[in-house]
Amino acid sequence: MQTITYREALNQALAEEMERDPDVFLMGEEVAEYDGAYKVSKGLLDRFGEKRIVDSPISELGFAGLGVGAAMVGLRPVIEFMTFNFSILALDQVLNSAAKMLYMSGGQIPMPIVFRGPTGAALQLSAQHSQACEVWYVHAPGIKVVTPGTPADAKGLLKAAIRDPDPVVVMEGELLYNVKGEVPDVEDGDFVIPLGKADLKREGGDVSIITHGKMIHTALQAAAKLEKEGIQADVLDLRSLRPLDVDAILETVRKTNRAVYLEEGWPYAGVGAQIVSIIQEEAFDHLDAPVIRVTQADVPMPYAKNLEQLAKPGVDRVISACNRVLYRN
Amino acid sequence: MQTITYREALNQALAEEMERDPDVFLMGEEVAEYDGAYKVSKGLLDRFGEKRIVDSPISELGFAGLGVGAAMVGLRPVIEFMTFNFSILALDQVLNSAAKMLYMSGGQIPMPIVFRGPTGAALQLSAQHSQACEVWYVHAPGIKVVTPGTPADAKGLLKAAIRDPDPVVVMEGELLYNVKGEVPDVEDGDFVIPLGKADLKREGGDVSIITHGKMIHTALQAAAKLEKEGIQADVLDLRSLRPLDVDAILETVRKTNRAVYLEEGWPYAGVGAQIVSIIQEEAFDHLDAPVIRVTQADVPMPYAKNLEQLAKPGVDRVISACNRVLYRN
Amino acid sequence: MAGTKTKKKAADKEAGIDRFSPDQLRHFLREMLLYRRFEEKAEEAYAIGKIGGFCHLHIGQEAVALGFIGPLRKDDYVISAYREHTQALAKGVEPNIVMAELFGREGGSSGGKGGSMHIFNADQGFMGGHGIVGAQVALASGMAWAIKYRGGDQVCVCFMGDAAVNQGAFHEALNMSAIWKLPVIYVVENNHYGMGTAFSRVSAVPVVDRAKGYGIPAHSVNGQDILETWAFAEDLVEEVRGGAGPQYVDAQTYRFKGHSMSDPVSGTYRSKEEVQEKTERDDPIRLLRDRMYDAEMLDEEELKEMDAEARKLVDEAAEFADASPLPDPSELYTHVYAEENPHGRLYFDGRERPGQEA
Amino acid sequence: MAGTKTKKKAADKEAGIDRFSPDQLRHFLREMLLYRRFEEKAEEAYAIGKIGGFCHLHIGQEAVALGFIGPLRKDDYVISAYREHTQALAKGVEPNIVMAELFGREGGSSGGKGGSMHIFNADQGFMGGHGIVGAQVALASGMAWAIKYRGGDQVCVCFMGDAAVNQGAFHEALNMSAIWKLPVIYVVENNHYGMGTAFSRVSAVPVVDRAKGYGIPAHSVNGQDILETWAFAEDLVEEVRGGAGPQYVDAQTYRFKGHSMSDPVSGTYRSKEEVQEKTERDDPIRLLRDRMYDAEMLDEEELKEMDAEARKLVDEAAEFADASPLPDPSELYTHVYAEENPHGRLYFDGRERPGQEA
Ligand SMILES: Cc1ncc(C[n+]2csc(CCOP(=O)(O)OP(=O)(O)O)c2C)c(N)n1
Ligand SMILES: Cc1ncc(C[n+]2csc(CCOP(=O)(O)OP(=O)(O)O)c2C)c(N)n1
Ligand SMILES: [Mg+2]
Ligand SMILES: [Mg+2]
Repeated sequence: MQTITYREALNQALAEEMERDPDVFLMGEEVAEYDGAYKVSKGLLDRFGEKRIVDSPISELGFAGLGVGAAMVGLRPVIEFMTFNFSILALDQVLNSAAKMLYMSGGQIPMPIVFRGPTGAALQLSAQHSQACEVWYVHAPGIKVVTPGTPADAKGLLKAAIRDPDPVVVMEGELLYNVKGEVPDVEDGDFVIPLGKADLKREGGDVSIITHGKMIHTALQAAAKLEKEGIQADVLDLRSLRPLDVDAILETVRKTNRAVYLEEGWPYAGVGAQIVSIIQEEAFDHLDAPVIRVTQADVPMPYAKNLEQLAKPGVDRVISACNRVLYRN
Repeated sequence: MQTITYREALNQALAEEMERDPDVFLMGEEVAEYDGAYKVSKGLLDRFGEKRIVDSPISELGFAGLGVGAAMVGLRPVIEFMTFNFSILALDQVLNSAAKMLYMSGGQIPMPIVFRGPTGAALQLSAQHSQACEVWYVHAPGIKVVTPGTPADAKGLLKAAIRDPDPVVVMEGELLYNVKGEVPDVEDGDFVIPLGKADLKREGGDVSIITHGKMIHTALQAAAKLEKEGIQADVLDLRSLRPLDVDAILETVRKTNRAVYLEEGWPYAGVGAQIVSIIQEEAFDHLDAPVIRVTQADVPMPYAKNLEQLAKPGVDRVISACNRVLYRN
Repeated sequence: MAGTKTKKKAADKEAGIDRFSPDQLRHFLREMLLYRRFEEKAEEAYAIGKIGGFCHLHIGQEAVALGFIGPLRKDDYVISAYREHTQALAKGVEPNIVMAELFGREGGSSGGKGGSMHIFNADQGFMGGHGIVGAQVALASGMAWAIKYRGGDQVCVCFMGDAAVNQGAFHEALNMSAIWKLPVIYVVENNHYGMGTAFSRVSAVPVVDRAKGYGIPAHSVNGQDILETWAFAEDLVEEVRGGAGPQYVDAQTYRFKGHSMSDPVSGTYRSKEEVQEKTERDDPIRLLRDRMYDAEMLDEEELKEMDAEARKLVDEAAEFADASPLPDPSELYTHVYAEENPHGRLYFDGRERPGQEA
Repeated sequence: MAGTKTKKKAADKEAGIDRFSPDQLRHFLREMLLYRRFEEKAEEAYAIGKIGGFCHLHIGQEAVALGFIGPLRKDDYVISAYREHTQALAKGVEPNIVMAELFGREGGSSGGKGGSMHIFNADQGFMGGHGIVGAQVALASGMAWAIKYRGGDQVCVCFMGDAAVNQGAFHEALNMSAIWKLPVIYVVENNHYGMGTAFSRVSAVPVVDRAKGYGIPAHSVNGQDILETWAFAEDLVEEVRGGAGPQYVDAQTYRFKGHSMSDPVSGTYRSKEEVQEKTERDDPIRLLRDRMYDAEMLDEEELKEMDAEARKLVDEAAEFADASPLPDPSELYTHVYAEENPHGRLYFDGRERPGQEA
C-alpha cells in the first residue's frame, strides 16, 4: 500500500492507462504546460509529449466535440473540464453526440471517451463556480457517471472509466485533490475498480447514510458523532451513479429500515430523489420512516463565508436528518 | 368561451402581452417571416413589426444570452427555442446568467425573461430531436418552469410567465399545438393563470395519476379506461413544476393513498423522482403502496415506428401502474 | 493572406470537360441520376407514410456531394448534417440500406434506429448523419485529429449548411483545426437559406468570408457544376492529404425542394420565380447532360438507359426496404451501452428487458 | 474592407499629450493610482484571509479600464469578466462597496453574495462581473440590443480577455451585433495569456484578426498608454453613439501579477525576464508619470500627494469593508427570486426559512 493524495492517484491512473494504451490522450485547458489547473496532470507532458497531453483553447463545446469525433474513429480521449461548471457549455456534445452515437448508428460506432474534472463547490467561489453537476449527466441514458471520494476509488475508477467502451463522466472534487489515502502499490499490479459497485465505507446498523463523491467525508464525520450518542450508522458510498449498485442500497436499507441521502447538489430532481424513489418502490415494507434528503440549500451558491457555510450540507444537518428518521428528540 | 387550438392560445397570449407592454419582444429562429417553425407566432410580424418579432441566426447560446442581456436592463424578452432539444446549447446562459443574475447582483438586476418552445417527442424524430428537457431547467434554483397541457393553460400560463419578474421556462409540445380546447374570450378580459397552481383535471378517488405537460392526455385516457373497470382516478396536472403545488399533490395522495407519476422524460432524477420523494416524505403514513413512475424507456429515442411506440410511456403502462399500486391482479 | 485567399482554382478549368474521360463523365451522370431518383423515391415513400419524422431532400445539391466525396478514398471520412442521404450514397453506402433506414427497418444502415437524419456506415467511412446544427463540425475536427494522431494520410470532409456557420461549435472547431493543422475540409453547402431565413439576413458578410478569422484558406466553388466542383475538390483533397491543413469551401448551390417534407418549396422567404429560375438554369444534372451533348459524348438513348438504370436501383432499394422487417422489439435496449458492466443497474424505467431485472 | 480595417487612429495622437488639459492628466494619474493601490490592498487582504475564493487582479492593465470607461456617460453600460475590480471603480462604483464585496460583507455592492468575480452596480451602469469566459460578450449584445430597441444613444462597452475570443458565445454574439448594427464596443484586454496559455498557442492569427469574419471594424491600441487609449476610445465611443455600429478593439496590455491569487506570476508559461521587462517598460502609471514629468506638468511632490490620496481611499475602503458585518443569515434565501408567487413551493431543500413552510 502507498499513501498518496487523490490528485496523485488520478495522476497515476492517467499515466498507467496512457502507458498501457497508445490510443489514450488527455486534452483540456491548462493540462499540459501548466500541469493542470489543479495539477492532476503534473509531469505527464514531459512523459508523454504534446501529442498526447494537449492544451486546448477555452472552447469547451469544441474540444468536447473534438474528443467525441476522435472516439468515433477509435481513439480513447480523456477530456478534462477545468471544472464541470464550464462543461454546461459542452453539454450538447456529451448528451446529443457522445451519449447517442452508438444508438443512432445502430451499434456501429462505440464511444470510448472519458469526461473528467472537479464538480461541486470549493471555498467561496460563488454562484457560477460552485455547482454540483451530476444531474445534467446522470439523467441521460448512454452515459455512465462515477464520483470517487477517496484516492483509491479515484485511481481504480478512473482506470476502469478509461477502459470502458462507453462514455464515462468522472466527477472529482477540488476539495478532494489534497485528501490522502491508501492505494495499492503500482508494483502490486493493475488496480481497477469495476463501475457499478458501491462501497460500504462504514458498517453500522441503526441507520443508513447513503451518499456519493466528496460528501462521504461529511457522512463519516456525522457517523462518528452519532456513534458518541450510541447510534451506529451505515455509510454507503455509491461511487458509481450509473451503473448504480441498487442491491447495496436495498441491502443497507433492509438492514436499518431507515435512510438518509446526502448530496452536495440541489434537491429538485437530484440524485437523492432518484435513490429515494428506488428505495420506496423496492423496499417499501422495510421503511420505518420516510427517507430524508440532505442537500445544498436550494439557492445559487453565495460568496460570503457565512452564507456559503449555511448553504452547504453539513455534518449537523446529516445528524439531525438521522435523528428524524430515527424519531429521536 | 372560444374554442381554439393550443397554438392559437399561445399566439393570443403573445399578442395580448405585446399590446400591453412595449418592452416585450419575441426572438428566435424563424419566428418572424416564417411565422414560427410551428406557426405559433403567425401574423405577429405584420402586427408588431420586425423590431419586436425578430428572426435570429441559428445561435441558441448567443440569442439566449442576448435575451438575458436585454432583460438585465429592463426589457422583457420572450426567447423561442425552435425546440428545447436545441436549448441544451444555450443552457449556460440560462443556468449561469439568467438564473443567478438577481442573486449574484444582490437583488440589483431582476431577470424578467421567458424561454419557450416545444419539449419532448413528436413522431419519429429520432434521438436528438425527441427529448423531454424539464430536468435540465427545473433542477436549478432561480428558474421557474411551467408545462401547459391545454389551450387554456397555455394562454393563461404564458401570460403569467411574461409578466413574472423572474426567468420562466415555458415548455410546450409539438403534438399539443393542434389540440383544441375552450379558452375564455378575449372580450372577457385578462385571462391569467398564476404560476404554482396545479389543476385537478379529473376527479376520481381510488388512485392518483399525477403528471404534467402533454402527458395529461395520456393520463386522462388511462383514467377513462380504468373507469370501465370500476376504478376512479384523480388526474392531477401539476401545470407548474417550479413553483410546485405541493398541497394539491398531498391532497390527492391523502385521499387515494395510491399514486402514479407519469412523465414523458427519462426516469433517472426525473421530475417524477422529485414528486415521489416529496410524497414519501410528507405523506408517508398515507401511502398504501409505493408510488410508481411511468416514464419513457431509459434509452435514446429510436426512429423506427414500433420502437418509438415502445419507448414512449403509453396508456397501457399507466393502467398497469395503477393496477400495481391498487394491488389488482 | 492565406487566411482569406479565395483562389477560384476550379475556374481555370471552366470548360475543363477534357480533364475527364468519357467513362468518368458517364459515371458522374449515373451517380447524380441515382441521387436524384433516390430522393424522389424517398419523397414518394414519405407521402404514403412509409417514411416518418423529418426528411430533408438533397435535390438540386447533388453535384456538391459527388464532387467532394467522389475523389475520396474509402478510408477517408465524411460527416454531415441531416440532409445527407445522397452523401451517404456518394461515399459508397448501399442504396438499399439507406432506404431501409429511412423506412425504419431492421435492414437499415442503423437497423432502423437512426432514420433519415442519422445515416451511418462506418465500413464506408460515412460517419453520419447529425441533427444538431453545427455539431458535426466539431466532430469532424476530432476525426481529423485522430488521423493526425495516428500519422495517417486520410482526409475528413465535413459538410454543413450555410446557417451552421452561425453556431459556436463552428467557431471553436475551425480554430482548433487551424492551430493544429488538421486534415479536414469544411464544405459549406451554401444553398443561401437556413429553413426560411436567407443567409444575408443572418450574416453581415458572405459565407466565404466567415472563415477569415481563423487563418484557414477559404475557397468558393460553383456547386452546381460537377466538373468544376470535382476538379477543384480532387486537387484540394490531395493538397490536404499532403499536409496543407484545414480548408474552408463555400460551395454555392440551391435547394430545389422545401426545407423538409413539411415545408413549402417557396413562400414568403423565397419566390416561386426564384425557385423556378434556379431549378431551370442551375440543375446540376441538366448542366452536365448539356455539356456532354455539346461534346457529343452522350445521346438521348444513352441518357434514357442511364436514367432507367437509376430508377431501377431505387425501385429495388424501396422494395428491399419494404421487405425488410421492423426492428425486433428487443432492439429497444441494444446499443444504449456497448458494455453492461457486470455490476449495477443501467436502466431505471422499471420495465422488463431481456436479461435484466426490472 | 470594413470587416478588417485596423485603423491605428490613436497612432496619429502618439505624442498627443496636448490633447488633454493638465487637470485631465492629473485625473488620469489619480485614477490609475487608485486602481493600483486598490488591487494591492486586495492582495494584502487576500493574504490574511479577509478575501476568499478566486481573486483576479488587474494590476498592469489599468489604462485599458480608464481609457475605455473614462470617456463614457453614467448611463452607458460596462460589462466585464471576473478581472473587473478596477473597471467597476472606473465606472464610478464606490471603492468602499467594491472592497466590501470582496470581503463578502453586507455593505458590498452585491451585499456580499457575489464576491470578487461578480461586482455589479446597476446605478452606475456597471453590469458585472461574470465568471463564465465569453458569456458577457453575449450579454453585452443584449444590452446594446435594448439600447437600440428603445432608440437610446447609450453605448455598451464589453471587456473580455484574449482567451475569450475562442468561445462560441463570442462568435454568435459578434455576428448578431454585426447584422443588427448594435451600439457595442468589444474590448479585448489582450494580455497575451489565458491563465498559463499564450494566445499564440490557441489562435493561428493575432487577436485583432479574430473579428474578420463578421464585418465588424477591428482596431488595435496600445493599452499601456493611457493617452493613446483614452483618445482613441473617446473618439470611438462618439462614433458608436452616432450610429457607427459594433466595434472590436485589440487593446494590448500585460498582466503584472499571476492569473489569480493562487497562480504564480511567472513560470513555465512566461519567464521571469519577460515579466520583469514588461513591468518595467510598460507600466501605464510610470509611462504617464514620465510624460508628465517631461512636459513639466508634474513634480515628485505632487505625485507623492496623489499617491497618498489613493492609499488613503483604499485604506478607508478596507476599513469600511472590515467594519461592515457579514450578511444576515436570512439573506441566504433573498434574491433567488424577485417574486415568490402566492402559490406553490419554490425551495425544495426542506429547510426552515423565514416565511415559508419547510
Ligand atoms: C442547434 C440547432 N438549432 C436549430 C435546429 C433546427 N433546424 C434544423 S435545420 C435548420 C436550418 C439549417 O439550415 P442550413 O444550415 O443552411 O442547412 P440546410 O437545411 O439549408 O441544408 C434548423 C434551424 C437544429 N437542428 N439544430
Ligand atoms: C467557460 C470557462 N472556461 C474556463 C474557465 C476557467 N478560467 C477562468 S479565467 C481563464 C483564463 C481566461 O483568460 P483570458 O480570457 O485571456 O482573460 P485574463 O484572465 O487574461 O484576463 C480560464 C480558463 C471559465 N471561467 N469559464
Ligand atoms: Mg442552407
Ligand atoms: Mg488574457
